[in-house]
Amino acid sequence: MPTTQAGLERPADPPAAGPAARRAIWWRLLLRDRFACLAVVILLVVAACAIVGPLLLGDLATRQNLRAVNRPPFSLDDGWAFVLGSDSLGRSLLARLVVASGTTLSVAVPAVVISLVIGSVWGMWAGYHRGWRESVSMRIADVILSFPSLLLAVVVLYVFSPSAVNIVLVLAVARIPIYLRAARAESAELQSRLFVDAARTFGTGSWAIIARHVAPTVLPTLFTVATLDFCFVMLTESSLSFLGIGIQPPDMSWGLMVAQGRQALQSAWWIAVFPGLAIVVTTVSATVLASWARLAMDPGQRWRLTLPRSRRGNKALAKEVRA
Amino acid sequence: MLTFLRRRITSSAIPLVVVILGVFCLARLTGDPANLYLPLSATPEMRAEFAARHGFDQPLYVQFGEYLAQVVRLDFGESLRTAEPAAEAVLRAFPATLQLAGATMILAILGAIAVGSWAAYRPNSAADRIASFTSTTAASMPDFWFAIMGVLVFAVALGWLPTSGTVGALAWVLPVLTLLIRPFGVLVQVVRGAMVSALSAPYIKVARSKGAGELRVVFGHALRNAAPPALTVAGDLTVGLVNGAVVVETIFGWPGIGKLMITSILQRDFAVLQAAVLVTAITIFALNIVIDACYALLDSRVRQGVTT
Amino acid sequence: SVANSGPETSSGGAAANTVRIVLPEEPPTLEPCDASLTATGRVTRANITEALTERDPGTGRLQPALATEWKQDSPTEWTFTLRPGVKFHDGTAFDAKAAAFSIDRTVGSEIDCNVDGYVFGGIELTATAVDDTTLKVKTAKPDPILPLRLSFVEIVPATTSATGKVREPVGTGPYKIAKWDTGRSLRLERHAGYWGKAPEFAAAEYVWRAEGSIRAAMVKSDEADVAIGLAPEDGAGDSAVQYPNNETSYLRIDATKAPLNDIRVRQAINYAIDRDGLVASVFAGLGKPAGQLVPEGVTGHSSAVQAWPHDMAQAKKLVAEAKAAGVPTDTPIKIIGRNGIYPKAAEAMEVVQNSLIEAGLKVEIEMLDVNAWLEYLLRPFPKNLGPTLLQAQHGNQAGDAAFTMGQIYGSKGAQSSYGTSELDSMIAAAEQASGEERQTAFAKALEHQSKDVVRDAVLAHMTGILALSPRVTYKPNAATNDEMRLADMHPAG
Amino acid sequence: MTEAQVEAGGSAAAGRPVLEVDELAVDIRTPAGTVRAVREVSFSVRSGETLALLGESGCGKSMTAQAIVGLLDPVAHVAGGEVRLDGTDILGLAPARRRKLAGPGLSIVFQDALTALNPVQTVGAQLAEPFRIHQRLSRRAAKERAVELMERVGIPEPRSRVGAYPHQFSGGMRQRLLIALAVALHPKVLLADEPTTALDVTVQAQIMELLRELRTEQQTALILITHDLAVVAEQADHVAVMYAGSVVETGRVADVFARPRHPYTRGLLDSVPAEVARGATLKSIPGSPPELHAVPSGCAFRARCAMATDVCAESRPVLVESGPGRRSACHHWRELADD
Amino acid sequence: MTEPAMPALAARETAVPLLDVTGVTKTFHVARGASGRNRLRALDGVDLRLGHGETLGLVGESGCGKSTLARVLLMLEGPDQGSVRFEGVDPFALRGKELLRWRRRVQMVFQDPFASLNARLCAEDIIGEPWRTHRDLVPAKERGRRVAELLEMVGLRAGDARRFPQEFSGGQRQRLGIARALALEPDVIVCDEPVSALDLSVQAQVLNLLTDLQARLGVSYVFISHDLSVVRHVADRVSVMYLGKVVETGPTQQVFDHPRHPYTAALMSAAPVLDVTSGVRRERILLKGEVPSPLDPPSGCRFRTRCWRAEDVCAQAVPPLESSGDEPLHAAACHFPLQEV
Ligand SMILES: Nc1ncnc2c1ncn2[C@@H]1O[C@H](COP(=O)(O)OP(=O)(O)OP(=O)(O)O)[C@@H](O)[C@H]1O
Ligand SMILES: Nc1ncnc2c1ncn2[C@@H]1O[C@H](COP(=O)(O)OP(=O)(O)OP(=O)(O)O)[C@@H](O)[C@H]1O
Ligand SMILES: [Mg+2]
Ligand SMILES: [Mg+2]
Ligand code: NI
Repeated sequence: MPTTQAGLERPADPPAAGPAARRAIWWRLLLRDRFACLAVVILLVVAACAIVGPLLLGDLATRQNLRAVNRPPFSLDDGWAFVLGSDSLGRSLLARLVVASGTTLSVAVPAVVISLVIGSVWGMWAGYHRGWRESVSMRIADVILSFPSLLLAVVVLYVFSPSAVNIVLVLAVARIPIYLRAARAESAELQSRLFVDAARTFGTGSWAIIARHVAPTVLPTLFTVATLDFCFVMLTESSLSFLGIGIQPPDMSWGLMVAQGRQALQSAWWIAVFPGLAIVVTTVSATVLASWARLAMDPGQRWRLTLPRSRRGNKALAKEVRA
Repeated sequence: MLTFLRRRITSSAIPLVVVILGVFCLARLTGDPANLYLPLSATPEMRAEFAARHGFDQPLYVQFGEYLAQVVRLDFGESLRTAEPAAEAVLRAFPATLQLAGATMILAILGAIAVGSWAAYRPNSAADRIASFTSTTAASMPDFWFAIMGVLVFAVALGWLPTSGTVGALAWVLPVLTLLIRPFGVLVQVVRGAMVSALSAPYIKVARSKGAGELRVVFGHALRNAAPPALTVAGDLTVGLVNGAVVVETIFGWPGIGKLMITSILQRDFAVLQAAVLVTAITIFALNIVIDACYALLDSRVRQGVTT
Repeated sequence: SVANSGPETSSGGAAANTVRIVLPEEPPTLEPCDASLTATGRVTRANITEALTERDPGTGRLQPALATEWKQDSPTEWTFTLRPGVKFHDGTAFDAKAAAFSIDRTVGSEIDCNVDGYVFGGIELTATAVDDTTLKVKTAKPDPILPLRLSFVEIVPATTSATGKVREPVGTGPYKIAKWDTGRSLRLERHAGYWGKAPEFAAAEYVWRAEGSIRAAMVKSDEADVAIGLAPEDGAGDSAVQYPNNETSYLRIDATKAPLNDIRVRQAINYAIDRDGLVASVFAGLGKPAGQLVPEGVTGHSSAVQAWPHDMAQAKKLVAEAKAAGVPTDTPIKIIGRNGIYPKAAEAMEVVQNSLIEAGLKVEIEMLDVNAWLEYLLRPFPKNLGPTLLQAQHGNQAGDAAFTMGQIYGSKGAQSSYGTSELDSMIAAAEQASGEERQTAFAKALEHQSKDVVRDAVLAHMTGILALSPRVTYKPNAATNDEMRLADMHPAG
Repeated sequence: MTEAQVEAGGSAAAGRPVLEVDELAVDIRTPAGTVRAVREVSFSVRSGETLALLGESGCGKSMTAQAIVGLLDPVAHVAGGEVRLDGTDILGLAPARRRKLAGPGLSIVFQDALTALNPVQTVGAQLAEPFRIHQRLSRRAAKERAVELMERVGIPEPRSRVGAYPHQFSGGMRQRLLIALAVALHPKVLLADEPTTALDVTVQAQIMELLRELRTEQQTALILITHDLAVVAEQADHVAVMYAGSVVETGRVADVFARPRHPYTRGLLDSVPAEVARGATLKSIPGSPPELHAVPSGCAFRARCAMATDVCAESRPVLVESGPGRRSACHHWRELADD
Repeated sequence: MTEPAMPALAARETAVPLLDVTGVTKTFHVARGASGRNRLRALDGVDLRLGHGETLGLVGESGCGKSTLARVLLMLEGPDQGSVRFEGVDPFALRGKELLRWRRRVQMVFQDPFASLNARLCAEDIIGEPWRTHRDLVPAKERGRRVAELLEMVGLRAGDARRFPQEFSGGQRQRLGIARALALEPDVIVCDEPVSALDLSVQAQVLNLLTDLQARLGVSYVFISHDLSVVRHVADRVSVMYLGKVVETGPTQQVFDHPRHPYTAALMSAAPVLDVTSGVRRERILLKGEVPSPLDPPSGCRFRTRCWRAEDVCAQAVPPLESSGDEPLHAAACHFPLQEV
């Protein structure tokens, strides 16, 4: 009997089916990957900031002190709130970062999710059916792509009232073609696969086939693109503020903080660098998680996540087995 | 192939008109340009006269009809802002952008292929981690950080590169690098993902069984199979560069179409905006046709889908 | 260094007598009759083209330029004696016909000259050439400052198109256009046949970069000699030169809507704003807290009007009083801001917002782009608008309060949302006056405004920064933003 | 070529098997831990000879073959043993030297023919590749050779189809292409994993003829994995029967088929359908093979074996000499022999 | 042995056939090759009939269009010409519920066990997938048990349910495909090489399973295989295809023992025989010439280029599928059919 591997339990025999057991496997896979764990922790912290931050620090984040502006970071002289320094109006950068996470995520997450969902579903549908549905969809994507999204933003500003919903919509619409096109391409290839044919012979409907066979293969790529889109959306949102339809002060978002601090990059680097770092860290965490998910979701690659850190450990194990 | 091209080109005509129509109408929803072009103290009569001179007083469909008629005669109108023909402004700005976007994409694609394949060769290994981490970090960095820091370090402190401008090969370095980071990061991720799948396909084993070296396996066999998703995403990124390299064009004083487009939106310079969008739209359509042709070249299965 | 290779940034030995200037934006056009546009005037005025008169930015006095002298024949009639022997760049002679043509082209034509609206604003006048060197100008109504107005009319040869704008004008100035590589650079070269003293630099090369820190960096890395329009944070360091730039920032109070229709609330707003704090923090210590839109050196400035003191207690009291009197002080007031109107525009509005909230008002901010903002700045104003404070800035290039008062304070002024008939009549009287009388009349109107009308909250007189390389000496002045005379630039040493 | 020559060729090489597999073990990493899919498999094959690898589906034949050529999936790895080609242990070779052998030394026809060709390359390019890699032929010359190969495996109109893509070929034709690929460089040892399962009998005969030629002309040693006992009977000299990752019986084909000395082999032979009338129930071995991560102690086959006794549960039978040139791993082989 | 089976067969033939294929033609467009043609006629006027509870064996040269025919039967490919009738109804005309019911009744085992299983689904999901469409067939609670049952039926273990296709050997995958086809308890199963990768013992098990199902539930099979001994064992009738055409059809015994088309004869003779003791090989009819390209099939009789009996007429006229007088069910498409000896 081969020894079971350290840290991995033997599955119950017969294997426990059901969603609970599957979830447990995912947890185990996640715990095995230190980087993915770290990414999850970071994302949870960011989410926590977004939810409770404004309640705890909302006041501190807007309290100005015009006589103590641009205090450098990493000093506790002005109290813990100013460890990350103060901005050009003497506000606590730390508090602003925390409070801004709420607004930032409430724009970026829906924008990315909406474009991802619409784009990928549409793209998979178009690619699966091919024919005119595909052509028309692709031409629509071309049209949206050729459209300057800034123009859309300005129109929204003039025709509708500027609001968070509108920012999200502008950003989402502009990004839809990206997912649409990527999903279409892969889906068109997948629909000719034999296992899709097999599903057709059961009478499985096209949507069910898309959900069961096309999406699991197409989505990992799209997730990768989507996670990197996060930072793009966060930064673009700030350029919409410039037109008056983005986040308006005294509300704050990371993108806006970066944009405002941009000027002071030479004199007070921390004003732009910390929110920028927040964006980078969040995006990178999301990407790390996405690439973990990509391996975890692929049964052919999943085993890689169960590899012990060193290859030598692997050999030792093999000897043990033989003994 | 020729029929494919012909069909694609004709089928792009309607969307193209839709784009122009959309831009035309939306632009006119963005407020009256008279405020910008008439002095602050302009009287209502002056405004009315301004509107009449530029045809803004007519119903939208009449304006559009006239515009289309002009476009057919290759007359794209005159810039409100600079009083030069819109076509001239656009055709001047466009090559700059194309050069920049082209150089960037070539480097991004080559780099991403190298780095992404390297990362995919052993998924989850240290090499993979390093490649993915650095590329995504770079890609999620605000681009102007990169740009301004680059200028401060390489131009001001070290004096190796010019701060900005378009003269000389060295002037390309910073703008291209700044533009590069995002497409590069995204592409690395996409190439990596696609390569992971491609490298686990059965035909890879067959290639190895012929004694093919690893380079041949990765680049000769896996890459072409991994290409389609990367190609799609690369296409979209190129589109992004064609009409969205604003930050770089602004910072480095690169007189490109992105900046022109933004200026003309903010300045309600309709004629230029329309001409610019038309040119970029044509480019984007053409780009997508090229990409589809590439799919077909890469994969005969697609090619057959095309001919049946 | 390598950075200095190539023709665009050519410097070093070969082009030692070229001055390289980096601007924030490319002039959209060099059309002389649009010279009141900052971006255009900066390059053209007094460099490529000249006017009949010119205003000394230091003293505010009017100097002869292409006209050597002028006199007022009657309240509506002026005679200008023109400088003889002046030639345009294309070799044609400058004469009264050209001058009359230029005035007519600017004021009377259909080409939407910016100068027409900006300087003349509906004033009707006719210019006739009496002989080669004598020009007569007639105005429909008396205009005591006509020669000042004419300092904005750049003189072009009569061969210039009268029906369309020209991008590359011909003028009489010390420099002529050598090459405009649109989008990239503009090169001016010394005009050999210039009538006056030849400027020291043989050529000027303009490039443009929107990013302030890049402009500053270009001077540091010796790619440019002069960089203008910098902000304190741009890091110009030792090369930075400060100068009062003639602009005054203010908030326009829309006094027609409650609660802003109550003077106590308007006063409270003025008391609540910490101008010193604002200047110290947001403007990085540059600029001067101000109480009026007309700065020193401009006809009509009143030394009696001082910046409002920061008195939060008083502000709170006034708001409370107004509230007690039934003024709906909790109606949200909207600050309409314009991004980039001056450095840190949004932050400045945040400071204001913060103070007003503290004083007991409800305030929101909306930061807009130029065109959207213009909808609020100019008549007719958008409908269904609540009470607003509009972030604005005013620069009096011409040096006469007439260019400020009517537009901004008159109850029918293009940028005015509120006025009183009393103020209107004071302004009208002042506009007709001349000399010392004119000064006092405008000053009185200003005092009245700031005491009894209070329809704005003036923030500060602003300070500009430019970066100068050690190769060049140049003393910027209040007019530098609008006209940068190459003749005033000298090679160092 | 006469029988004598074949014999001569065979005996010339007889002293030295060209490929020796010694105690080869393969482990697979599964979510439930590492399991051993191939345990201590040993066999050898001489030049010009054919060894048939038989066994229950899932018993590890493909794993063994892939381990020999060093092309296991990354989930699996060789956990022990040696594979000697001409006396040198190739498992320990540096990758570059190993690659040199892939093709002219060892080559393999994989089991999943339908996906084993690169879908985006023309079959011509894929067939030409061995020549380009090992013989550094020009593109044109390599293509010529590719056409020859296609002709050899009976692809109609090879010259016009050399530019076609794999999906334009039927399953059987793809299988032939793979075989063509494997024999391209006249390997010393050819491992063919179910090379003819997708082929109709006429083509199968053609392919077998081709392999036979290769064996006689080039003295290629062939390891043939197949389920078709008829093919084995016709083609193979020796046979190795595997069960649950181990070799349970080896010997000359005629001997083994005529007098199996392992109950599994016997069960297999009993399942041949040909003799039974249509619709009648076919004989098969009851039960199913053990799970890999729960191979019972003692004899792995005992649960399905009618002859099993206590000793089978206690000790694991090893391959023992059970006749001239044959070995079996059964405690009860003698009883079978007596039947 | 033939006699007792005959009446039953005849009776089945006269009833409305379960599946009736007439004149099906399928053309693929392919990249233009050297021959300059880009139309590949994979099926050319194929006729087939399948009765209730009957097994039809389909044999033929590799590439002759068997899989394509199977795909047409399953409506994965629309025929260019000809018709498919299932109990007299054209399945291509069905929509909605009707279509779904038809789908449930007709299933397929795919030739390629590697590509026809989605690598991202585990065995349980693969086998259970049909029930997600046909929800009422097996209640959700029962599914786990039923999957285990099916796995064991095809000789796999219940414990394999959570494994993924790439963790199975070729033969094991093939069995997954069979289990999946059985999941819907269909009336017709088109088996494309269902046992090619199985060892004899498992093959016996699977064949027993199939015949058992047929006996109990009256399932009909279209059984495509290269293994003639298997076909002989399971099929009631056999159709022999060559280059997109059916060249011979008839009761299994008849066709195997008394082939009338030269191609059938060659095919039969090429089959290896397992004669353990003697090791003697049977006399083979070796076909001369090359397999013609389906892009450019020979005129007239398609087999003529390789046929030792071919004469001029074969190049001109396409021989119809005709039965000879004494054996009405046994038909061959040949100008010079082999006579019984
Ligand atoms: N990735 C894997 N994870 C777990 N088990 C695996 C994996 N790959 C293969 N196996 C198991 O290893 C065993 C050996 O597989 P192999 O492919 O060698 O069988 P085989 O003898 O070739 O069978 P067949 O004749 O059916 O092709 C099988 O039982 C299979 O289930
Ligand atoms: N999608 C397709 N495009 C082009 N040609 C095709 C396509 N599918 C099949 N063919 C061609 O049609 C012919 C018949 O193929 P099919 O797969 O039906 O053969 P088969 O009888 O199943 O062969 P095998 O026994 O080898 O599987 C072949 O020549 C094949 O090349
Ligand atoms: Mg196998
Ligand atoms: Mg087939
Ligand atoms: Ni101004």
